[in-house]
This record gives sequence, structure tokens and C-alpha cells, in this order.
Amino acid sequence: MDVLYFAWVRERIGVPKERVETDAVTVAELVAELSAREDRYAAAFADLSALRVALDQELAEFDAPLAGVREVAFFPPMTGG
Amino acid sequence: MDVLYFAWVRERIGVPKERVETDAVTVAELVAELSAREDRYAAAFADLSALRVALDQELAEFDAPLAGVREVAFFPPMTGG
Amino acid sequence: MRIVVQDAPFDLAAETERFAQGAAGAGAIVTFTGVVREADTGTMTAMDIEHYPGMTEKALTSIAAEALSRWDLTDALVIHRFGRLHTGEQIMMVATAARHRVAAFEAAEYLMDYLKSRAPFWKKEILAEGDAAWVAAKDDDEAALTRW
Amino acid sequence: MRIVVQDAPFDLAAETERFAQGAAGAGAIVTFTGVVREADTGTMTAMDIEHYPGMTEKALTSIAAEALSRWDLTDALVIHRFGRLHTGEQIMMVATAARHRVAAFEAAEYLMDYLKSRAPFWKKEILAEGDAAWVAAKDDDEAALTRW
Repeated sequence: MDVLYFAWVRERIGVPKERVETDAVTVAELVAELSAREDRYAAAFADLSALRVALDQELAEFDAPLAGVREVAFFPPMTGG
Repeated sequence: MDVLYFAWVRERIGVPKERVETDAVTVAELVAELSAREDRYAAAFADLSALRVALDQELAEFDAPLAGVREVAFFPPMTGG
Repeated sequence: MRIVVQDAPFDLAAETERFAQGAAGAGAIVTFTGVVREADTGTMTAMDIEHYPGMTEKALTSIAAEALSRWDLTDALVIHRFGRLHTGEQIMMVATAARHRVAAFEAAEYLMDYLKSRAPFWKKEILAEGDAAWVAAKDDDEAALTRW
Repeated sequence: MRIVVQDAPFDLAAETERFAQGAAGAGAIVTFTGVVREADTGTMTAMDIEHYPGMTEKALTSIAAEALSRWDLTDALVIHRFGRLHTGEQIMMVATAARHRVAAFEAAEYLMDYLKSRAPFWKKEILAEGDAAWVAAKDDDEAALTRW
């Protein structure tokens, strides 16, 4: 699946987008898998309460299932307007 | 003093403005004096709850004193905007 | 603060632009525009707006000054027309500018609520059949004032 | 309903005029315009607005559709820019048209509240010293959603 990062999450991880092959069942499992991979992920995902996640461009919860999802995005709380 | 009428009060009384010589101490006394004068005034002032009064261009109550007032205006509740 | 009472139409685009350009330091600008719409019964052809020259300007100035003192506004504008207006014509506008959006919204609603019930304007609907009817004040409009 | 997401400036006067002309049957038109203002500390020179292409348009469309279904609106407009903006530039606008003023005001505030916290935009303040800081979401903005 495609994993996208925005704002300081993008800056901390160092790329705006990457292709990730995973067997993670939920978002939380994907986060754990990425965090275990490298420090920059662990740093970005250290406080999930400061993060939001979208699945196929719809806001979702961290316990949401990834089945059928093509695009996951992580970002801080939004500040539009 | 000058007495002004607006909207349906003006239509019912038949003039937009007139000069009134009066010894009325309050607005209510002036209303009673005018109502006693002719039917068209009595008709216009029949229901004071449907009327508003301004003294020298400031909204006032019907028991307000007329001392020093140069301009009295009677009109229905306002419908601006 | 600018208060305009006139029978001529106003240019909504130009007034909005002018207000926005003058709103230095503001982060939020709210405008409200009132338009003569078809009556709910659908037979209205025009609206006559009567007002109380002199008191109108005083009342609008006092309402706008109160808004400026209650909220942290950088500016406020009120334009209100009188005379005969036809369906689709713009009757009036208010604009508020503030650092933050909540103040701009609240102050604009305050201006509208007071302008509806405390500025000396009276509307008469001119109906297609040649009849005419004064618009009655709404209890809702009077009740809206208790919010502030 | 019209949703625009672009990096180019928009013409507030022209957009307001166009929206008002298209608002047939509306008696009330509300606009909100957001402007890049000086930071409270006063050292900001510009603002970078990042967004999530694709999701942004979807989120704004969904927020506007919800507003149209909750209130008796005749139309709604959302324009939001992204990219680098300087102090005094207009970031975004919303407009609502309705038969009655309360619906137009409430729907505009609803659009703003949701757009602040549920549309994927992120602001970064570019400071005079060459530093930059992401704008943190405000608890107040999240709390504002509970009103609806």
C-alpha cells in the first residue's frame, strides 16, 4: 500500500510518500511495524494522540482494519481555515 | 413639540409630522390627549403594545417624561435588515 | 467604522473589497448581505423601506459602536438602503473584521440582530395584485436580542 | 455548491459578486474570509500551507454537503489556498446563501469550524529569523465541533 506523511510527520520521517508491503491487520499494527524499522519512524509515531490517520482519504481510528485499503496517510491534527 | 409618525401609524393618522402644543407630562398623557382629539388618533393608538416611541430620536418608554423633549415619534416595532 | 444610509444601490463587490483592504491586522472578515426575496406567499413585486432620517444614522452608529466595544474588532461597516426595492435587489450589508473568527462572526450577528429590531426601518411588501402589507416584526427577532 | 482548492490568489470581490448573483431566492448571504495576519509574537513573514491533494477536495465537498443538508441553504462556496502566502494575503473564503439569516450564519460557522479541524491543511509559520514552526491545532477549535 501507499503510505503518505504530511507536515511535521513528513519532515520527521523524511519522505512524503512510500510504498510499504505489510501484513499488518490494523493501523496500529502498521505503526508498530514501521516504528520498529527505524528511529525516524519511532520518533514520528512516539505519541499517537498527536497524530491522525486517514484510510483511502477518509479519517479513521488507529484500531481500524487495513483490509482493502490502498492509501494510508499519517499527519498531525489539521489546521485549516 | 414636533410629533412624527411612521409606517402604518403615519398612514392611519394621515400625516407624517405635525406641531403639537401640549402640557402633557409623559408620553402616555400625550397619547391620551391625541386619542381624545379625533378618531384617527384613537385608532392608531388603540393598542400601545403594538407601538414604539422615540424621544429626540432615542427609544423610550410610554411613561417617560416629556420635559425638554423637542421631537416625539410613534411607530410600529422596527423591521430592518 | 462606517455607516451608510442611502436609497441608491450599493456595490457589494466594491464594498467588500474596500472593507477587506482596510482591515489591517484582521485575520477574519465576515459579511452579511440582505436581499429582497420573494415573499413566502410568492406574490410580492417590490418592497418599500421607510426609515426615520436622523434617528436611523444615530441608531446604526450606536449599534456599531457597541459591537466595537464588546468584541475585539478592527473595523465594522453597515450599509442600509431605503425607498422602493425590487425582488433580488440588495437591501443592506454589514461587515466585521477581527483578529479571530469567533469575534467577527458574533459581532456580525449582533449587528444584524440589533439592526432588525432597533434601527428605525419599516418594510412594506408591495403585492402583485396592487395590495400592500406592512411586514410585522417577528417575535423571533425580538427574542434574538436576549442572546447578547 | 462550489469547492475550489488552488495555490493562486482568488478575487474576493469577484467571488462575492458571483456568489450573490447566483443565489436566486436567497434573502441572506454570509461570507467569511480568512487573512494571513501577523503572528501574536509579530515575527512571522509568511505562511506555508500544506495540504493532502485528493483528500482535501473530498473533505471540503463532504463538509459543504453536510451543511447543505442540515440547513435550508440555496448555495454554498468554499475556496481554500495552499502554498506560500504572505501577511495580508487572503487564505480562504466560505459563503452561504439561505432564505433566512440564522441559517446562513450558522452554516457559515459550521463550515469554518469543520474546515479548521477536519480538512487536511497544515500551516507553518515562516519567521523573520529564518526559523519556521508548525501551527499547533487549538483545543478551542476541536471543542467548537461539539456545538454541532
